[in-house]
Amino acid sequence: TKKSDNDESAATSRGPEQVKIALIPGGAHPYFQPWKDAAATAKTELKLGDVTFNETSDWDQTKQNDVIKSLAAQGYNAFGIFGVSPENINSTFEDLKRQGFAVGSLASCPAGDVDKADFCLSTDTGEAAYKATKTAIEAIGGQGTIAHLTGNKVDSNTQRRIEGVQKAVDETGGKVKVIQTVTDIDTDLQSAQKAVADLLAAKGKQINGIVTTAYNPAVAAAEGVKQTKLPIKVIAIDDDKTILDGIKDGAVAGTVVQNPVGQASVGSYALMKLSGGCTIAQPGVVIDSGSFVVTKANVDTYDQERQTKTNELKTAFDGQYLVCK
Amino acid sequence: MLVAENLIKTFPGVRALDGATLRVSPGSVHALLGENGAGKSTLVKVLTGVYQPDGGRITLDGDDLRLTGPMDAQAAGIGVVHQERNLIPAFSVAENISLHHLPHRRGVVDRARMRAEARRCLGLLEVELDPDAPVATLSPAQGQLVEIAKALSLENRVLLLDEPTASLTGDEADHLYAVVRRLRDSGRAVVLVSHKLEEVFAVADTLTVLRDGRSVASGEALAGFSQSRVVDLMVGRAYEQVELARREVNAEAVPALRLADVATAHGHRDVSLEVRPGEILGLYGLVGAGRSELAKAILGLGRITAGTVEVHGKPARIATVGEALRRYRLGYVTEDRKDEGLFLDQQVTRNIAVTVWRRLARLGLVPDRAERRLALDFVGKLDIRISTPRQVAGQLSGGNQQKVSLAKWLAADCDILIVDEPTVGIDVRTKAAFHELIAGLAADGLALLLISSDLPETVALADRIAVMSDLRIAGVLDNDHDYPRMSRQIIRMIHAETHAEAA
Amino acid sequence: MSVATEEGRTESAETVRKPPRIPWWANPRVGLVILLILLIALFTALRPAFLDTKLTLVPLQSDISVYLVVGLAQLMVLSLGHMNMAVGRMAAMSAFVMGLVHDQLGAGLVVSLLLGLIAGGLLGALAGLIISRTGVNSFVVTLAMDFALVGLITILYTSVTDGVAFPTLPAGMDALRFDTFADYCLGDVCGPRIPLVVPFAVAAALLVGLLFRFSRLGREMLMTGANIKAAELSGIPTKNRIVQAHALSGLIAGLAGFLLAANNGAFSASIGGEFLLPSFLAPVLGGTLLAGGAVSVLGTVLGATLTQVIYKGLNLLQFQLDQLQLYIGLVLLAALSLDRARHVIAERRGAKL
Amino acid sequence: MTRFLRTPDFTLAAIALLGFVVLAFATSGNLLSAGTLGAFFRFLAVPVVIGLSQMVVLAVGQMNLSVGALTGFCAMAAAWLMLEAGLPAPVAVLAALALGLGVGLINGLLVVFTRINGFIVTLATMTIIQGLRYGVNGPDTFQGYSAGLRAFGRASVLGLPVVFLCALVVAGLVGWFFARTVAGRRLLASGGSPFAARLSGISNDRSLVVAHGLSGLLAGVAAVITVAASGSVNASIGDDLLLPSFAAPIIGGVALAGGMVSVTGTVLAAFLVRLVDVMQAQFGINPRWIDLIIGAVVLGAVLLGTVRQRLHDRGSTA
Ligand SMILES: Nc1ncnc2c1ncn2[C@@H]1O[C@H](COP(=O)(O)OP(=O)(O)OP(=O)(O)O)[C@@H](O)[C@H]1O
Ligand SMILES: Nc1ncnc2c1ncn2[C@@H]1O[C@H](COP(=O)(O)OP(=O)(O)OP(=O)(O)O)[C@@H](O)[C@H]1O
Ligand SMILES: [Mg+2]
Ligand SMILES: [Mg+2]
Repeated sequence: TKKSDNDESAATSRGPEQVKIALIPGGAHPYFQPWKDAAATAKTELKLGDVTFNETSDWDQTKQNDVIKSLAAQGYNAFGIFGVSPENINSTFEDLKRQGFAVGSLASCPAGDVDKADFCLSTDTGEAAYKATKTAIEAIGGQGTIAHLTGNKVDSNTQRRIEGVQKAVDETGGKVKVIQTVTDIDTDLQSAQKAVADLLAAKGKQINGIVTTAYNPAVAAAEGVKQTKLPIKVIAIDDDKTILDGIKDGAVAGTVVQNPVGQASVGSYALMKLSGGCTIAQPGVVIDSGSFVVTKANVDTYDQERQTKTNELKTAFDGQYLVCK
Repeated sequence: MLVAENLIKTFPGVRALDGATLRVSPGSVHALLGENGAGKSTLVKVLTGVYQPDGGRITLDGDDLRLTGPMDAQAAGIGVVHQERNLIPAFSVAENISLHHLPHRRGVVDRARMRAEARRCLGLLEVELDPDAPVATLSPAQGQLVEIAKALSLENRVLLLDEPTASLTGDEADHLYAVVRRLRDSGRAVVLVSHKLEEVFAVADTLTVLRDGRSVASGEALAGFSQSRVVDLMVGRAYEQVELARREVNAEAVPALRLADVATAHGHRDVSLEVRPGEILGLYGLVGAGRSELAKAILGLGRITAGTVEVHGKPARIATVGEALRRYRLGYVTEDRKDEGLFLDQQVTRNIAVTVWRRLARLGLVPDRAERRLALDFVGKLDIRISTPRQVAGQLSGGNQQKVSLAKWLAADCDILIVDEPTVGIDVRTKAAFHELIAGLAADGLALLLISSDLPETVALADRIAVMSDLRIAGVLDNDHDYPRMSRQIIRMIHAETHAEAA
Repeated sequence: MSVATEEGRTESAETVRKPPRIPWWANPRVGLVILLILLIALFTALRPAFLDTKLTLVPLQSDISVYLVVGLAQLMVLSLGHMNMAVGRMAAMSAFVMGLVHDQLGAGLVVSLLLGLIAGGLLGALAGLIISRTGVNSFVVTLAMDFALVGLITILYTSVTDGVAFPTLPAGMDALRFDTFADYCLGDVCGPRIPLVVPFAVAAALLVGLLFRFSRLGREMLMTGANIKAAELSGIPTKNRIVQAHALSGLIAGLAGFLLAANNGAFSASIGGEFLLPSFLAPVLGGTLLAGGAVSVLGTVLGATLTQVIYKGLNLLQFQLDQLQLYIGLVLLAALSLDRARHVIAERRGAKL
Repeated sequence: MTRFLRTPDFTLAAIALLGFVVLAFATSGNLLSAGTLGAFFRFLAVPVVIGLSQMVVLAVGQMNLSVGALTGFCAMAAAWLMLEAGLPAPVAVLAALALGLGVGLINGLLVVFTRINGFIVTLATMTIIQGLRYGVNGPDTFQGYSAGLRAFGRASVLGLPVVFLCALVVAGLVGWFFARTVAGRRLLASGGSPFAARLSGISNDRSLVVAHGLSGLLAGVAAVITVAASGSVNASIGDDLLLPSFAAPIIGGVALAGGMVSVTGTVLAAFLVRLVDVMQAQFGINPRWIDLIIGAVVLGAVLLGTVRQRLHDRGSTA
């Protein structure tokens, strides 16, 4: 006979000082660095028991699960997670939920239509890729060819990005074509540089724009185009210093930035509320944390726009997504 | 004067040297004798810094000698040829010869000087070898010669030779002994380890006999000993060789193994042979005559291009040794035990039992106890000196390794057995025991093809002798066991063949 | 100078002396056990949560199970002195077949598992076949196979699913993932807190141990690894043994893929991506050589346990990424050096026996 | 010359040449345009050097799992020295080489003194080095260091990138080292038959240390090439080098057991793999198929080699 296992998942209500939040990215990546500060800020502002940031999972789902369990063993009771493998992460969420923890899926949603976390606060990757491609199309004058450089092909986020790019291209009614999609070059900078050099050597003259939807390809593309002096418009991703510098000196035509700070701070806020007895109105709800096109024109001011979005998100949680007694 | 006193060397579970003493004077050839596993090679290795002794002392001209490694021995002027080959296969002859002191100019190898040195050393042995040929392409005998040349390359005061002639032909051995005499006459000391007592008595001046790691004679003049007295000392009791019982072979019986006009990819032509059950057919020839290659071709390891092989009267197509064993109960004891015969890192029991697992296995599982009993049975029969049944084959003395590779095939329970140079490096007493065993197998109805370059052995054991020369059968003789006459006939046959070739 | 008097010859039975007594602590496996105990004590002292059954010990057992099986898959071919660079991808292909059979044909857990294992075995056999027939280095063949499979796996997943994973799991996989024997009770007696995946790994280890220790097949594989020429000349069908060892390697890799899918909760293309190094680490730590001819299953068990314990312990100590990696390497080195020192002392004592 | 025709190197060379010519035609000459050729060879430099770095330890029967991480670490260290410590490029380059050599020597000493399997030792040092590599600058990218160094990385002579020529020179030196110097011969002797080498008075321990040291030094060279040629480095550098470092020498015919090297084989194998890379870019092959193709090409190349060898053996014995 099997014991019933619902005996422990009864939600407990914790005061803010009892809430210990763990923010867990998929691995070491510049994108997540703002989480570190946001975590510290959240801790002091919300007077939480603790907020930690742990990037040791090394882009391996098994290791990430280990890290999560270790943190749980350490007494952390609310989790904001970027799942390494969107396909598998629901199981991890389910596991945590069974133990009565508040769980937010941050910066990436599980693959498929089901989300076992309380909520998913992430960039709509398809939408961001769409915006990036739109920007690229605009930059090349609405006509020509673009190449798309991205990351791990066995990842559903990558599939969404490819779809997003395609959508924007389709809208031009054939005036713009995707000449090539290069995947799997986000693992390390060298592969990205090599791939960019080969691509430019083979088709540099036919390419008008490059859309990159992963970090290493973005750095490599900016550098590669600058070196070959080809008139190619590069659309990068995120706002790492190297990329912002590129925008300022013209090597990069634009970038699509996401909202990591918002994800971490609003995510922490929501996790605190959920731990404190609130429930989510629509479990598994997907919330876009926003994506913003940055070009030379708004490179110094885009952050205000982003902060506005962050504040909106917080209000939306209070008024819309959370149900508190 | 090199003196080693009361040397003690213990390996886990066995005391290889137990107070051995050796005194060698300049200007003499000193024989170091003993049964397989008596500790001769261990003594040689202690004297050349390969092993550090656990007790005892070594002096050279009265000065204490501390050998912490092979380099120290070289520095002290002690050269050595070990029993096992120690050449680097991928390196050239010349480079192997001068490996311990590669001539160089500011770190860059001086090839011209290296070649010259190799030519000089090979010249001493009157061997013609291309100094640039990789050692891997040489025959075992040639490798042995390179090894000896290497020891000669240094201006040594003492030269230790451990079984230097095991794989050499008579001529090559004669050259070597001429060099040994020359070295002696120029005032060097030479220590010679060998199981070929005739050679030892022809060249040595003094002797040491080891038994179970102890010296039972050390430093006496050889002149005062007879061969049988030496054997008695080695064995530890009065030892008398037993005459082999005569067997009758049924000449009418269907041959167990028959070759008819076989040609091979290796170059054999028109080879016809037959071995009947209960018969020992000796296959004699000089090194390189093509006997081993013929055996390998029969077993599917070489290609047969024409002719037929029949087993018990039926044509046989053998592709692998496994098939030969399974289908035809035909076994082959290889000549090269280190590379092809033994699993040096595996336990002795497994080495012996490997051919019988198929027979012992129940539901695919091998009962440990039966395996061990069977293996230890052969350890006893062949008097294999092991310290524990778990000992790995690589730790056995040279002769005992040879016995293990024999035991493996004796255990396999075959109808037909091809044995290739079975008694190389085996001591006198064990050799006799082995001969008895082989004769006994034949008496039990086994068909045996005995490939041997040891003429006395062939004449003692075989019922008929096939002589192979230059990839052909020069003739087949009925053996009347009269050694002088048989050997004359055989040698004449080989010569006739080479003459015919030249004409 | 003396001539010894004739003595009675020592009988051969006497020369087979009793095995030398090697101190129990000189056994390399014992060294690993001691290390494990020390590390566990250390981690527990630093972080009592290390002994938390639910959050540490149970997941630890699941992880050990997966990496033990991965190690066993590599161990199979290490016995030959070969390598299987495609362990991860064979696991992924095998998992794909399991997912496919369930998803498309609606097969249950057992059928899916079996068919998946067979697929893994066939892939392994294919590698073995190429190696044994062409004589090309196993490293090259399996590396090439790994490349080929990476491509194939994504192609297959994207053609039968809308992503890179199967959306459903056979019934029972969830139990494997979440349950321990403590969840199953007969009256008042419940099982121990051992996850359900553990018996799979234990069974695999026992079978592999049995294979190498007692079966003709396993022993002949070892002999093939020890000296392939001599093995061939001893009548061992070495080519078949090579194919069989690789097939078993593929099959066991498939099992590892299954266990990981159970632990992670999906049959996905990313399974096995991180198997390669751990697959070598566990057996080699346990004393198996890359040269072939000798394997240690118990060592592999301990090697897998040791690495996971180190990993888990350091995780609990919550280092930053750079420090974590630093300490993993240092602990590994320090631990092994200690083990080595113990070995040297044992050797010295042994020589004086 | 006839001897060369029979070697596996010749098979590889023939395949490489054939592949190159076919690709040149298939791209209607685009492959031969300056830009393409430059990119082709510039990114061949690191695979060649890293393959040699692995080959050196394979020669003594060891493995070095830390080559990739070490390359990344040295690259990050060099960039740090230029950007944060403000040292001139030549100093940074020398420091990177010294760092590689030093870490390699430590690997070797650890192997010798602990007697732990080299595989495990370098696996452990690999994780340590990965930690250090990350520690230099976290996940962020270094960019904009010495213009001179970057110009060097982009310079070319007669259409061939200077970094590639450097790699060839390094390969030549390594080949010469193993073929002609006493130290090189000793390494090979130790690798081929350690016991025989010991009996000839060669210290196997010293060989191990030298081999690991040399391997580390070559990783340092790879790092310098990376820093110069790429213009930006971060903690991910070196992550994709481990497998290629083994693949090049082994496809090139170097045995894992030790005792032999093949510099030409290693260079040619790296060339072949690079050819496949470029083919993907030129034809825009679906990346999903590319791995399949690499697998097939590698296997095909090696198979062809064995078939040739067999035919040759048969021809000579018949
Ligand atoms: N490395 C080793 N480890 C363990 N035992 C060893 C080792 N080397 C030799 N022995 C043992 O020491 C004993 C003496 O061996 P040794 O090789 O000196 O004999 P030997 O007199 O040369 O015999 P042979 O005539 O057969 O060559 C044997 O019992 C052998 O098993
Ligand atoms: N002169 C030689 N040069 C190189 N290799 C040789 C030479 N003679 C023989 N060999 C090789 O030595 C091995 C043994 O020779 P083979 O089988 O032809 O003769 P055999 O009669 O069995 O002589 P042996 O008594 O040496 O075994 C073979 O591999 C053969 O190719
Ligand atoms: Mg001996
Ligand atoms: Mg022969």
